[in-house]
Amino acid sequence: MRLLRAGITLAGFLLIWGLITAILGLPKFLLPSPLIVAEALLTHASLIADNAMTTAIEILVGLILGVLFGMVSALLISAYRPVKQWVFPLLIASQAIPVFAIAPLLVLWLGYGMAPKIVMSLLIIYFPVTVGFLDGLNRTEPVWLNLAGLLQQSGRTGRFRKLVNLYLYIKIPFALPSLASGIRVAAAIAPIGAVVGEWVGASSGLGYLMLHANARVQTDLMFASLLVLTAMALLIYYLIDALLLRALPWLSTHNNNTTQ
Amino acid sequence: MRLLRAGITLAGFLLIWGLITAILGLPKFLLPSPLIVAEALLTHASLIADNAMTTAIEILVGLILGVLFGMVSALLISAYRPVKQWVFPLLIASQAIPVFAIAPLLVLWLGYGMAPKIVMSLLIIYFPVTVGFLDGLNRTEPVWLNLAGLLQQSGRTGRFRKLVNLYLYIKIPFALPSLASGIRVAAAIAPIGAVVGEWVGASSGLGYLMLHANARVQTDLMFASLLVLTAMALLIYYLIDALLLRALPWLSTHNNNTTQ
Amino acid sequence: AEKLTVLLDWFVNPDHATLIIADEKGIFEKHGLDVEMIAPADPSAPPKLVAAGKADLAISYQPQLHLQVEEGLPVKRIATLVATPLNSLVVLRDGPVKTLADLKGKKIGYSVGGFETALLTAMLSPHNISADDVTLINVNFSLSPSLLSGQVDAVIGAFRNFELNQMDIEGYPGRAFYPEEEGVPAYDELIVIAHSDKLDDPRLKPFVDALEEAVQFLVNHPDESWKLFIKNHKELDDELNRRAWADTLPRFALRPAALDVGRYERFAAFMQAQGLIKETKSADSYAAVVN
Amino acid sequence: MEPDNPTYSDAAESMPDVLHDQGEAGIGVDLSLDELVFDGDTILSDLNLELEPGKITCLLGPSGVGKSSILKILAGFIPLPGNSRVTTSDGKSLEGRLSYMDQKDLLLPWASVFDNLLIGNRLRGEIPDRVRADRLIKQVGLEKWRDSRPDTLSGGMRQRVALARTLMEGSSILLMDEPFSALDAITKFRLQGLAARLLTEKTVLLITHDPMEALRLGDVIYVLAGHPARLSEAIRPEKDIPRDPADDAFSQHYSAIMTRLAGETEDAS
Amino acid sequence: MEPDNPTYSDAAESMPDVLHDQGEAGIGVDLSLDELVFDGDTILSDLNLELEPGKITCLLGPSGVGKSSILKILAGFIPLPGNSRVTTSDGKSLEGRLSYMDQKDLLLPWASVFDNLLIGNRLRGEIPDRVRADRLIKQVGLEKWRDSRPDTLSGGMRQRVALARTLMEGSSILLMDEPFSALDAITKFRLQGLAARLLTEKTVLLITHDPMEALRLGDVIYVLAGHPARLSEAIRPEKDIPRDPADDAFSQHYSAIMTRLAGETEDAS
Ligand SMILES: Nc1ncnc2c1ncn2[C@@H]1O[C@H](COP(=O)(O)OP(=O)(O)OP(=O)(O)O)[C@@H](O)[C@H]1O
Ligand SMILES: Nc1ncnc2c1ncn2[C@@H]1O[C@H](COP(=O)(O)OP(=O)(O)OP(=O)(O)O)[C@@H](O)[C@H]1O
Ligand SMILES: [Mg+2]
Ligand SMILES: [Mg+2]
Repeated sequence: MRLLRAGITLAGFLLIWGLITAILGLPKFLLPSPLIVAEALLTHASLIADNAMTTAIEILVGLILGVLFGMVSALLISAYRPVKQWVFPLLIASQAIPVFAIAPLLVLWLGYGMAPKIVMSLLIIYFPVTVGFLDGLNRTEPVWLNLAGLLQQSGRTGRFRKLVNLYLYIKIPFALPSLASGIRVAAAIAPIGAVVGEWVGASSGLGYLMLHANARVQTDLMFASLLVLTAMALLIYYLIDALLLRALPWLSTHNNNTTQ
Repeated sequence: MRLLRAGITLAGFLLIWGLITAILGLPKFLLPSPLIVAEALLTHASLIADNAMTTAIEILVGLILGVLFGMVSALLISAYRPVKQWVFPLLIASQAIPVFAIAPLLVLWLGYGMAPKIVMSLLIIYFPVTVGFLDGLNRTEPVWLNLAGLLQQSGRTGRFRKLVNLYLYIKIPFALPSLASGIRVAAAIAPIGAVVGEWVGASSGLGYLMLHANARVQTDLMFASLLVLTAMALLIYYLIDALLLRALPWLSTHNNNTTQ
Repeated sequence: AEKLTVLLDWFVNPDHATLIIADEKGIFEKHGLDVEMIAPADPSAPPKLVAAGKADLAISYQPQLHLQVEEGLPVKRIATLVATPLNSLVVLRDGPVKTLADLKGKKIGYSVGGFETALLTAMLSPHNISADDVTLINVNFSLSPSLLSGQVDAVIGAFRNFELNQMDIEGYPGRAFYPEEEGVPAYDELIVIAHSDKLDDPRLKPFVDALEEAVQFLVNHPDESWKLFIKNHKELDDELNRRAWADTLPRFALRPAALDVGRYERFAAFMQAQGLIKETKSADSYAAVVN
Repeated sequence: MEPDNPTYSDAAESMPDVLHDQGEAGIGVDLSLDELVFDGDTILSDLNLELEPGKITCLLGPSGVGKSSILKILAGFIPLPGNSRVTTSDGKSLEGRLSYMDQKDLLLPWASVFDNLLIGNRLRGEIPDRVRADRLIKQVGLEKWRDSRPDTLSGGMRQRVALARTLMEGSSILLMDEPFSALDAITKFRLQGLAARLLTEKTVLLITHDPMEALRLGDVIYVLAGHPARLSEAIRPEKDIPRDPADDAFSQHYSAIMTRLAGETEDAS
Repeated sequence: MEPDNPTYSDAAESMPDVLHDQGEAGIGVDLSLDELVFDGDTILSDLNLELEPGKITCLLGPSGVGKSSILKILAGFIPLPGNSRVTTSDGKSLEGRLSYMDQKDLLLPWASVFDNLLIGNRLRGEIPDRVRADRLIKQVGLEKWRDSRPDTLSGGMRQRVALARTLMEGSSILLMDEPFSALDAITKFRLQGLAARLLTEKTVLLITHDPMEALRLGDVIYVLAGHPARLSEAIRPEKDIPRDPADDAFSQHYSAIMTRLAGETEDAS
């Protein structure tokens, strides 16, 4: 059912796109018609597939690391006020840095391999996760903190262990919906994260292929790559969405119509 | 107090930056020392100020429109299932499109004025707002929906008016914290949104200035612009954060230590 | 073989024919070199990385070189790949602009800040048009689209071997005004630069020798060279690149190592006159001959 | 909110106790439930509950037996199970004639007491009946907290707000789930009196755990017990409500209720 | 969670009713409160409350008078106002010796009944006492719902989980805010009995609105009333708990409580 709907959306989208190119008579290098793009997709199938592979790996690594780093950052920031006060502004500042401004630095320090790409896509992916999770962690209702604090008073373990348990059993579960929200945003922007990462310098990947095609005005190849990238974006988003819904069953109550 | 801390963070950051350039002996064209950048900041003060003005306006317009559009999108998507099913995938797909791929199209349709920049930054800014708000709207607890539905049964107004009231008095207030979370992410990425918008084509703005300086190997000017951009990013983030905290007073209960 | 890293200025295209042929034909290998070519997404990054010692060589442009040296980058040209300007000011052939004088009050797009705007000013000043008489727009990624869509009336920075062909193929033929015919001194478009403190690197001489051998093969066997060129770059095998290839052939430097001292000093003086650099230097501050 | 109105309290005092409600006379409601199953467990089966028009029906029963579920079925929150029916004495649908008070207070956390009372008006797009709201706030003893947010109220005060909100609606049929459970004996007594006055002519289903409350307010009293739960026979105390449950006349009713509760509790939990 | 253990229920049955709790004998607690002000309104002033060691102290009072606030002050949720002190009979701090049951049930929405009982163990990093948890779940009559999430339980069932969680801790001092308010008479009676058994030797402060409950369980009974609220003199019914409140001997206590509640309610609301 969902797949069918996705197919219809896709078809409608292609139709509108085809109509635009046909009616407006746009030249191929501005907006190639779907047919031309399909042709390019077939002609360059293996090229695109190879590059898509690279990007897929970057997206996955970027997402996994981004979510992990984001969660760790949010936990550290929420648990240690000083971290929030001193380090958080740097994180926000990092969001305003255009890739070309620090690309030479990244290459200098990390070389031309995967590393600088991952760092760049990390910077982009992990921020929504951090902010989402952090917001959730900070919103734990005080009654729960009071109660948990009281329950912990009689414990014999150390302060740190108690803090860990407080997060594990109270704060993190309450923050999961917000985290899920952040991960959703991250999943949607992960592909562009990987592409931006490839701008640091790459020799493969869809972003590389697109830049390349763009530089050499192979608009058909560019749009073919873009199409594949977009398909990957959708796939990843809905995959992660489905995973999140499974992971947080007590939130999906609103799907059936029975009550609390 | 907050300002003092911001000042100290800034000072520490500058110190580390200075140390990096000094100890690693990084050449000026890779990472100019804070002193050199400060000098460039002074020399080019009026140039930077002029361009910062443009970017500031773009950020503001982008943010306002992005938040508005994001909210409207989320409302439409949540209120009308078909919109969610057919249009939402397009929104996600839009997140995967690199700017250079559609820059020519944007230019073709919108020219080189403010419009394409605003559209680009919109695309970037509005997504976290949409997803955040949408998640919040979808998470309204069923008891509340049940209760509201019952309260509305005896009303004599039309279906549409009732739907509006349901959102106005129940769903939206409950979703505000999630919206706030989304707006926070949007505020942090708004500056890069504006800069990316300027890449489509511009004759002023900090992004333009940075590209320009980068091409002319004026690394000092580039970093000076970057510094100003970052400062703007921080300013905007904390301003919006403060605004949000004021706007949602019943959420800040966790700041004082009294209970529920 | 000795490893040597070369950062290209941009993705592989016919302008890089000399390098690609040298590689594909095994000429580098013959000279004991194992050359790795890396394409960046930002043409201004490679010189910085060479200056920082992160790569051995980079492909850049002569006008950029003057700016780099002015800003203190320790780099020097050691070879030339394309010995004439490729840059040009392009308008639509059937458009209202017939001469440069018609550009008064028009919008002009460019993609790289700094040099291109200066180039334009120099080309326009004989026609009594100053920078204030035209609107300059940085169109970044989309030179020809901006022209074709009518958002600008002319673009500077279009490559005569490339954008002109592209517009022609699409059915919107363009007209080019060549800087070197409009009062701008001729310059080397594509050059190889190295770190100025490492000019005695023993790998440089074999590299330049290999380029010379490659360019000779290139002009002697253009069709065979084309086949070699696309052998590992299938995505370049299209009408546009074929035409660009043909148009680029006569522009390759046949003596890559040779240095025209006058050309560098002349151009430095031009740059200074345009206010792009503060002081001119002797040619050997910009370029060297390796041996 | 409202401009300071010096005459407001006088105005409220001089008004009749029962403000203009829906003009309908009592409506009888009949629920005939085939079975209610949660997660494979049959909670209720083969149950027939009749709410007499204009009467207060009290429902008692052990914890977890299914009282609230019945209320939610009537309110439409749990979809009517197959083969089950809700019929009314006038043949019209229940829609728009019901008020419901949940076991939890369900106050809007961002809204003041006053605004919580007006939420029904607002949701329906009507002009808020501020006078009625102020009067009800006064009647439940919360005029000092009129502009306070729920998180600054005590549990009992929140329950009183929820009660006031339910009475605010003026519906002909009221479903109330333990409306006085968080109140002290005296406040409870006063509010039971208030409810009895405001609910004359209304058809009410009231869940309670307090047999005294049932005896004081209930025209008809049912005990729900067993697994799956069944309704006891109706207990119909004499006299008009509100009664004095301490009255010796009711002690046999009291022990009847207790016996029925006790007899079945052992099975239920 | 736990592996299926066929011998579990037998094991639980054969165990003594009171499992190993903190070994301390009852600890006396003395709260001397200067004044408690919320938003400029003085709720409590000049109040001295003594919890006798090993006894159950019941606190009654009109809705919104400040009972829960006293509990929260003792639990440390409301910071001790200036010039106020909490002292214990053994001079040591209260820290780590308190259990608290809120007026709301405060169950973790994602955790099963069983996991909600173990949350204390888990938070303290101890090995979860599954046997004790299972035993308490059985004692409050919820073994069938051991693995259910709170949102599938009825209000009274949730309250019983919260009660079980509080008893789970085995602390020497217990603060309980209306622990039986959502239960029917019979279940309430059984659980009061359970509490009385499990709470022997413990120092307990129990808030209730039910004078019968206070008479059944309270060694000492206080009524809090007035504005700002003051404590009545202590009422100390004879006999050991749990008592039978229907006993005629207590009727004068009952009316004493009601008089104090009634006398002051008029002022309070
Ligand atoms: N966080 C708070 N902020 C402001 N006022 C509060 C707060 N908490 C309680 N109050 C006020 O303190 C008073 C006492 O509240 P408390 O919860 O102690 O009452 P209570 O005796 O437990 O009542 P109930 O029997 O209804 O639970 C009330 O008037 C309430 O409005
Ligand atoms: N959403 C649900 N999902 C699964 N089971 C539910 C759900 N709601 C209620 N139940 C079950 O239905 C039974 C009856 O619940 P209900 O809330 O009707 O009890 P009640 O009679 O109101 O009890 P109380 O007096 O404790 O409020 C309980 O066993 C409960 O576990
Ligand atoms: Mg119930
Ligand atoms: Mg209370």
